[in-house]
Amino acid sequence: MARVVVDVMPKPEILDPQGKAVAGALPRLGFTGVTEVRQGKRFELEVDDSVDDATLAKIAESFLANPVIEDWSVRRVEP
Amino acid sequence: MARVVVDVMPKPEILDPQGKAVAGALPRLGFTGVTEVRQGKRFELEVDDSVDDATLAKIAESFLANPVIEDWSVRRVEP
Amino acid sequence: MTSVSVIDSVSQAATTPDTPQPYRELGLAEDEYARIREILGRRPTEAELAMYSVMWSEHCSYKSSKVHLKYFGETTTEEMRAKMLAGIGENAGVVDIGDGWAVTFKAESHNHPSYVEPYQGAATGVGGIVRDIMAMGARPLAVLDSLRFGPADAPDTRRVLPGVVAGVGGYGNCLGLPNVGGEVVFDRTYAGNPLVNALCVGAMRAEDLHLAHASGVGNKIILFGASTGLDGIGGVSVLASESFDGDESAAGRKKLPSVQVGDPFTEKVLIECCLELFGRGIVVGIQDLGGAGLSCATSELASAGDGGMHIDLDRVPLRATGMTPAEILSSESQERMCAVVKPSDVDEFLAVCAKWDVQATEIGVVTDGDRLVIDWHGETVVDVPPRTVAHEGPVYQRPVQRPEKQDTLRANGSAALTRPSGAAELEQTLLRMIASPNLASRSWVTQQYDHYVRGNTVLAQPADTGVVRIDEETGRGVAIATDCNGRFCELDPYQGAQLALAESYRNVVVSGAEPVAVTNCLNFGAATDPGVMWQFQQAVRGLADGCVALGIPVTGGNVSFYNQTGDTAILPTPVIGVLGVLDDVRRRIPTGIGAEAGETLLLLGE
Amino acid sequence: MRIGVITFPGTLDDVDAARAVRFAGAEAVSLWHADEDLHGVDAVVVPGGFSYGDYLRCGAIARFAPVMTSVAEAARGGMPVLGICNGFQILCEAGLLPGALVRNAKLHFVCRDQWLRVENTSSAWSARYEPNAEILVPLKSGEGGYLADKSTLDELEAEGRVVFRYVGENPNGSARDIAGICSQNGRVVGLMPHPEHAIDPLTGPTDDGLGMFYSALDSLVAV
Ligand SMILES: Nc1ncnc2c1ncn2[C@@H]1O[C@H](COP(=O)(O)OP(=O)(O)O)[C@@H](O)[C@H]1O
Repeated sequence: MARVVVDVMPKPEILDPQGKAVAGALPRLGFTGVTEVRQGKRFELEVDDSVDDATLAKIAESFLANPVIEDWSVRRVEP
Repeated sequence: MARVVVDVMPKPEILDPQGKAVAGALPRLGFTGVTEVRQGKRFELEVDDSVDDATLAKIAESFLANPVIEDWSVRRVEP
Repeated sequence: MTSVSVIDSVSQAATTPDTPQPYRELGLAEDEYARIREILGRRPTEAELAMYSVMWSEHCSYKSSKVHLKYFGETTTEEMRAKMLAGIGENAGVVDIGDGWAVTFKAESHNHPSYVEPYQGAATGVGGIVRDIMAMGARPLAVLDSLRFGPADAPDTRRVLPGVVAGVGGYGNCLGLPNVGGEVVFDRTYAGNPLVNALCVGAMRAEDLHLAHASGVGNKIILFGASTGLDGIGGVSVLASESFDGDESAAGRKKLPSVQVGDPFTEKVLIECCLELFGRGIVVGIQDLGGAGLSCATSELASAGDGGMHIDLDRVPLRATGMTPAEILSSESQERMCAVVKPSDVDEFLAVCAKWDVQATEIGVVTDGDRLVIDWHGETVVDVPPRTVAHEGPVYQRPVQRPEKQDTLRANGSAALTRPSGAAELEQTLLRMIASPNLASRSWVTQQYDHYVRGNTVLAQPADTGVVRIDEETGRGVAIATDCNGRFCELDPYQGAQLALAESYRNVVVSGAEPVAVTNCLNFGAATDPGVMWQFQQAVRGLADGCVALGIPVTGGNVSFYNQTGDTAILPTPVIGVLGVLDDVRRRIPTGIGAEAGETLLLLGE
Repeated sequence: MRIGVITFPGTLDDVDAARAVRFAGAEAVSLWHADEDLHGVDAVVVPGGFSYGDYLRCGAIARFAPVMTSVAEAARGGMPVLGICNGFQILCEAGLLPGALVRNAKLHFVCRDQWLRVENTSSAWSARYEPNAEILVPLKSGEGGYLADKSTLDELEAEGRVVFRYVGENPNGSARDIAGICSQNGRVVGLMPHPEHAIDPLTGPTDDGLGMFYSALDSLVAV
């Protein structure tokens, strides 16, 4: 068994209205000094040892992310 | 300037319909061996050096996450 | 988690009468606890205590309101009852609207959860009322939502309002239920205690009406829908920590959030699955799982039926490890239903569930006798007369006292206010009025709701009334509106409730519909405050007397007490929903003037 | 003429799409997500709703349904396919149309009557309209912002594949006010607004949406 984290973030050139909304709200809540925010998704997967890195990459690329608008990265972490 | 990552995940005892849907879909797509999926959010922040860890924790706790249903963690990363 | 080593079984309870039990923490009064011991002839097990405590809560037992709500029944005449197929006492009221169609509708509050977690609180409020409608055998048709918030510019309103609106919209939109009406009102008394009342209306062929009861010895009890988890357990986690003191994992349970997360997709599939089951005629009885979860579903089904019930609790599919019987019984996990099915129909029932990818599990059977018995891995953890749990809870005659300040409040009328003099001041007043959050356009909210889905919405926002077509052939449809002005109700709760009724009634009438039934969601402060109880009593009487005058019955409703922040109660807010019928929705009357040139404007009334 | 209407778990506007097909005078055939073939239909509508709850991303799970394999094949063979709202998202996820749909710029779900300009009157689903006709149909979506990279957008414009464009205030931040596009051969069309809710003034703002369904019938007769 392994724990895998897949991070999916909007591509830098893609507008990120959610991140922008967060960045815009922070000063109103009294938090200054945050100059940029981007919001994406984080997936935590529990996978059997039979699942290799190539398969994980395929899951991320073909399913968890939409490569038209999102970048992704996969890493195995300590459980 | 520093880059900060805030991960926000649904608490373990809280239902995560999105993660459940992803986990349910994987076998149909021909990917076996993934036993659990949880889906949360990932925020990437650019912050001035004036912003200390306590402030970041407060931003995460009071704004980026709803601690009633979500856990969060903050870390500074190499830019 | 490995904490569950000792199961508090019935036999153990019989031999350990003196084990201290955390009944106070569970919200039971000393004498209520004593009564449970008396009913059972022993101390309750943990599971039984959990059941009684949730079922005897104000929310489930109506213990403070019952004596007043009786007045609805007492004042409803045979004539008013003529079209009522189900009324107060069922999951939702049902009225015959002609042509073989029956319509069911009900409102429910989800106030506190929406304050704690606005999005999920509001979303699960919609989910809960929709299941109530399904439990009558109906297809849900539309929802309305009646909302109250603190001042529009208060910081907490900024937190609560967007979440609530997104939650109502998100859940309802995902179910394919058009949102056809509601209210948004701001007043400082709702800061810290917003009101989120959701109303759902559904339709069915009159012969398909399903009532929640478990009859027929040998019939199976099937739990279907989502798995049962630790969400929404709240107060009951105190049991784990009390009885297994020193146990780390048990102590951790104490902090369980009492918030549930909704899964509208599961509910959508559950709706379609239920409708197919009803269509095949293989459902003897059905009950939704809402507040109080399985405690409520099992005891209400058994109590309303003609036999007893046996449940094997260990068969319930779980989402978390190490759950105790008490936790399983109290879990408020969403998107679950419980059905009574003939043994010969079980296979077909399960096949329909499988088609819709809905999890379904046989968890018990209707027995002869009159006990509700629940086993956990072969040991009996609950053995109770179900009526004592579901229908014979405590009843309180709380003190009722007209507040002293009422006279001063009324004396301070609008007569003393200065009137605008001259055109300029009049213009100023008008501008201020239309800019006020309570009068300004609600499109900011209503644009976030889908009112088109399923193509049967004939009138919706900004019309005074929602009108939905039920039958495409004939054009038969219903009209529905909700209203309440809490400030009127504060000045005079009797007349305030009547004004709310009259407003809602008028709204329905002007759409071209004939009003046929009334529902309500009565939101008030603390039942322990005699002044609040006076408001409540007056509002109930006002509403009931108003209904007699109009000749239409109250078919159901909901009571929500303890809406207050510190000592400040909310304005008394009896939200009234009126249902009307149109033989042909093509004859609806849209709101607004100026559709055609040369229209004549008439003012009716005094 | 038989037009298939697909139902995925969580599809909502399938009854409306079927009603629109009938209003246009064709036979509506229900297709189930698990169907292996298209039951001999002449055209397909992928309707709106929240397939699989729209969890993960709108349309991301639905595009893997068995029926979509047949739809993709038929589309390549020239069958008219219309994706409405969630259906548009599914067609983009499936690669039958370029680009992606993202959260509305203002982050709120938007339900309103929306003016559109018909910019391409040669696609299978828009031939009945006058060039540059303006039509009023409901828009109701939370993730309706159309995005694609600049070269894709330029290509769409150059090839005249922007079929519908928002008129007036852009409701969701769509690139270049794009409301709907078509495939290179003009047979596959996707749009965010809902023509199937504009077929009868009793239940919609207009009957302007019917033109799309008539167009498909015309295109089938013409073949
Ligand atoms: N304010 C009220 N007016 C009329 N009937 C009411 C009112 N409040 C509750 N009821 C009725 O009491 C019955 C018990 O309510 P129930 O459906 O068990 O409530 P809940 O859904 O909150 O558990 C229902 O038939 C309901 O219609």
